Formats: sequence, C-alpha cells, structure tokens
Amino acid sequence: MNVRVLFFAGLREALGTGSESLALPDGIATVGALRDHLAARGESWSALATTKNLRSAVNQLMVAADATVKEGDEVAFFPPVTGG
Amino acid sequence: MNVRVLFFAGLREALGTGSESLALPDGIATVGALRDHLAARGESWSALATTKNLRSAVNQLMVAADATVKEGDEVAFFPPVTGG
Amino acid sequence: MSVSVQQADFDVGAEMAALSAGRDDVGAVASFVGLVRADKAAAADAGVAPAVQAMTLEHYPGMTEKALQEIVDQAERRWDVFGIRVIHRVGRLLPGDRIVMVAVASAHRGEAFVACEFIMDYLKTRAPFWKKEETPEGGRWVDARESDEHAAGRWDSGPN
Amino acid sequence: MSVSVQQADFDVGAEMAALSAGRDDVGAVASFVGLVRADKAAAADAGVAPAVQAMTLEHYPGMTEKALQEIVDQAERRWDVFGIRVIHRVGRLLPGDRIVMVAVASAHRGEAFVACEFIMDYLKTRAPFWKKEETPEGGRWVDARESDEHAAGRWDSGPN
Repeated sequence: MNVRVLFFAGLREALGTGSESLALPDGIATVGALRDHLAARGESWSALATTKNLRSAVNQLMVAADATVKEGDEVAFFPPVTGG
Repeated sequence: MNVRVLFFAGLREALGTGSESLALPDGIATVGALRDHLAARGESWSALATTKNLRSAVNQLMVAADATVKEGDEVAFFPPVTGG
Repeated sequence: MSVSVQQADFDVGAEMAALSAGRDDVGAVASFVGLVRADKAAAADAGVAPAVQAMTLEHYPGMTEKALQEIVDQAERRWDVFGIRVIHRVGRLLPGDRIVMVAVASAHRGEAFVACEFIMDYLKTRAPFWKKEETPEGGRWVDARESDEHAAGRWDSGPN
Repeated sequence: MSVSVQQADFDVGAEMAALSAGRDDVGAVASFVGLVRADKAAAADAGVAPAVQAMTLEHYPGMTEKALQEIVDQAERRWDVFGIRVIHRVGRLLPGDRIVMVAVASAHRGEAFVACEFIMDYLKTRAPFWKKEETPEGGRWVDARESDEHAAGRWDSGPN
C-alpha cells in the first residue's frame, strides 16, 4: 500500500523532512500503526513517539490513532496547533 | 430658585420646546416635584406625567425622582435612551 | 480622546490600528460597528413595522460624552485593557450607514471581547441618544428594548 | 471567498465594510484582530520567556483552508449571521503585525459577537497553524495553551 506522509512544525524540523512517499508493509492499516512503523526507524524518528499530544490527519481531516489508512491516502502528523 | 430645564426626543417634540429657564416657587426641591410642577401646566405639558419610564438627569448625571434640585441646576427630562 | 460624538462617518480600520500603533504588547483588538437597518424583513413579516427610510439620532450635548466616558472608565476598571475607542454618530443617517463603533485593545482576546460587549450593552441603556425613524407612514421614535435592558443587566453581578 | 490564508496584510475596515456593502439588513458587524506580541512583560516578570523578535507562521496548505471553512460553516449553522470573513496570515511577522482577523455581520449584535468569539476559539484549537518565535536565545515553537482548549470546550455543550 502506497501513502504520502506529511510532517509539520517542530516535528518536521526534528525529522529533517516535511514529506515522504512510501510503500507500507502489510499489516499497517491505521494511523497509529503507521506512526509506530515510522518511529521504529530509530534516531530522529523517535520524535514521532515522543512528541507530546501528537495530532494526525488523513486526507486533511483530523483523525484519532485508530483511523484507517488506505491506498493513496495523505497522512499528516503534527504537534497541537497554535494559530490565531 | 432658578433652574434650567431641558427636554429631549419625543418629549421635546410633545412639549414643542427643548429648554426653558424658570424660577421655581418655594417647596419644589426634588426632580419629581419639578416634574409634577411642569405637568400641572396642563395641555401638552401633561406629557411629563404620561411619558412611559421618563428619565431624568441633574447636571448631566442620571438621577431618580427623589434627587434634590438646587439653585442653578440643569435638570433634564427624556424618554428611555435608544442609541447604539 | 477615547470618546467622540460626531456627525461624520468614521474609519473603523484606522481606529483599530491606532489602538496598537507604536506598541508591541497588544495581542488582541475586538471591535463592533452598529449600522442603520431598513427593517424590511420585520415590516414584511409582521405587517406592523414599516420599512425605515432614514433615521435621525438626537443626543444631549455634554451629558452624552460624559456618560460614554464613564462607561469606558468602568470597562477599564473591570478588565485589563490597553485602549478603548468609542465613536457615536448623530444627525440624519440612511440604511446601511454606520451609527456607532467600539474598539478595545488588550493583551488577550478574552478581555478585548468582553469589554467591547460590555461597552455596547451599557451604551445602549445608559448613554443619552434617541433614534427617530422615518418611514412611509411618518416619523416614529424608537422604543427602548427590553432585550437591551436584559443585556446590560447581566453585567451587574460582576465586579464594578 | 469567506476564508483566506495569505502572506499579505489585510485591511480590516475594508473587510468589515464589504460584509454590509449594498445591503440594508445588517445591523451589527463584530470583528477581531490578533497581533504579534513581543511578550517583554512576561520576559521581565518571569525571567523565563525572552522577548519575541519575530514569529514565523507555518500551515498545512489545503487542510488549513478546509478547517477554517468548516469552522465558518459551523458558525453559520449555529447562529443567524449574514456574512463571515476570516483571514489568517502565514510567513514571518514582527511584533505589532496583524496575524488574523475574523469579522461577522448579523442583524443584531448578540449573534455577531458570539459567532466571532466562537470562530476565534475554534480557530485557535482546530486550524492547523503553528507559530515559531525568534528570541535572543534562539527559535522556539509555541506550545498549545490549556486556556485555548478550555475556551473552545465551552462551545461543545451548545447546539451544533
């Protein structure tokens, strides 16, 4: 399954990248599983596990960790928002 | 005792005048008594008795009917305010 | 000058900008503008209120400015605000014309919003202005509204 | 277009005027402008927060606009308002610069004020923007504030 992953703000800086297209191994079907998968790369990627109150979105809609990820989805991870 | 009396809005129109300087007879010492005194002139002056929720001010401060009137005071009568 | 009563229109954007000009501690400016409504909907719905063609605003020169300043002073005592601007027009106005503006600058939005609402509520019930509407059926003085008294009353229980 | 995300500054007076232009049923326009604060007072008081020299606003192109539009749509469902305008800037801003504006037009002031506050509260907690402050000690990402979550939470019990 191919997805596009985006990172924003402090998380983007910690990872050193703002986006990535990747082919997911079988068995990764939720946002939470995708997050764990990426965090398991180690090094700076552990920021995905340690960022406080990490938020996620699928196809530009805010979702919880148990949300399903499908082929072609755009999945984003970011810290709590601070606009306004 | 000499006072200046002002009238505004619908009351001003009903009385046909916006202001008057007058010498009060002895015994008129409050805003309420002044109002009654003027209303007793009859004709259009009865508007001072019949205007709903008539408001009054002495020297440009909103007051109740029992407020004292002194020599040289500016006393105003007007309907409830409707600005903004 | 934080309070003005005038015939002329005003520039609300410029007035808001002036409240934060040259300083770097203002994080929030809340504002309100009131306009003349034609009230056609009410006229059509109820068949009682003819459409407003124009409106004349009368005030009590001297007392009106003092009453507005007292309201502004009270807002400054009650909330932590940096600046307040109130402008109220008088004279003849047409539907769509601006009548009044209130703008409040503060560090945070909560204070700015609440002080702005407070000033409008008190202005509506405590500042000597009177509106006379021109309609196809003639002139009529606007009655004070119960809902405005109610809105002003909700501030009475707070600190003064 | 009721929602814009842009680098350019905006003219809040012109935006407010546009909400009532050509119509005679708007009686109230409430607005809010948020600005960059230097936070010197906090820096001096607490000795923890160094003064802000500049701020960079990041967003999520596409999602941010959708999130703002969804907030505006919700406000329009909840209150009887005639028009809403939201502009949020992105990029590098200096203390005193405008960050965001919300303006709401309605027949009466109650709806205009409450919808304007609702939009600001939801924008603060639901629209993907992030602030990075530049201080003499370096850059720091602004933490989300509990008070903003609290402010947004007070709308949850109302009608949706």
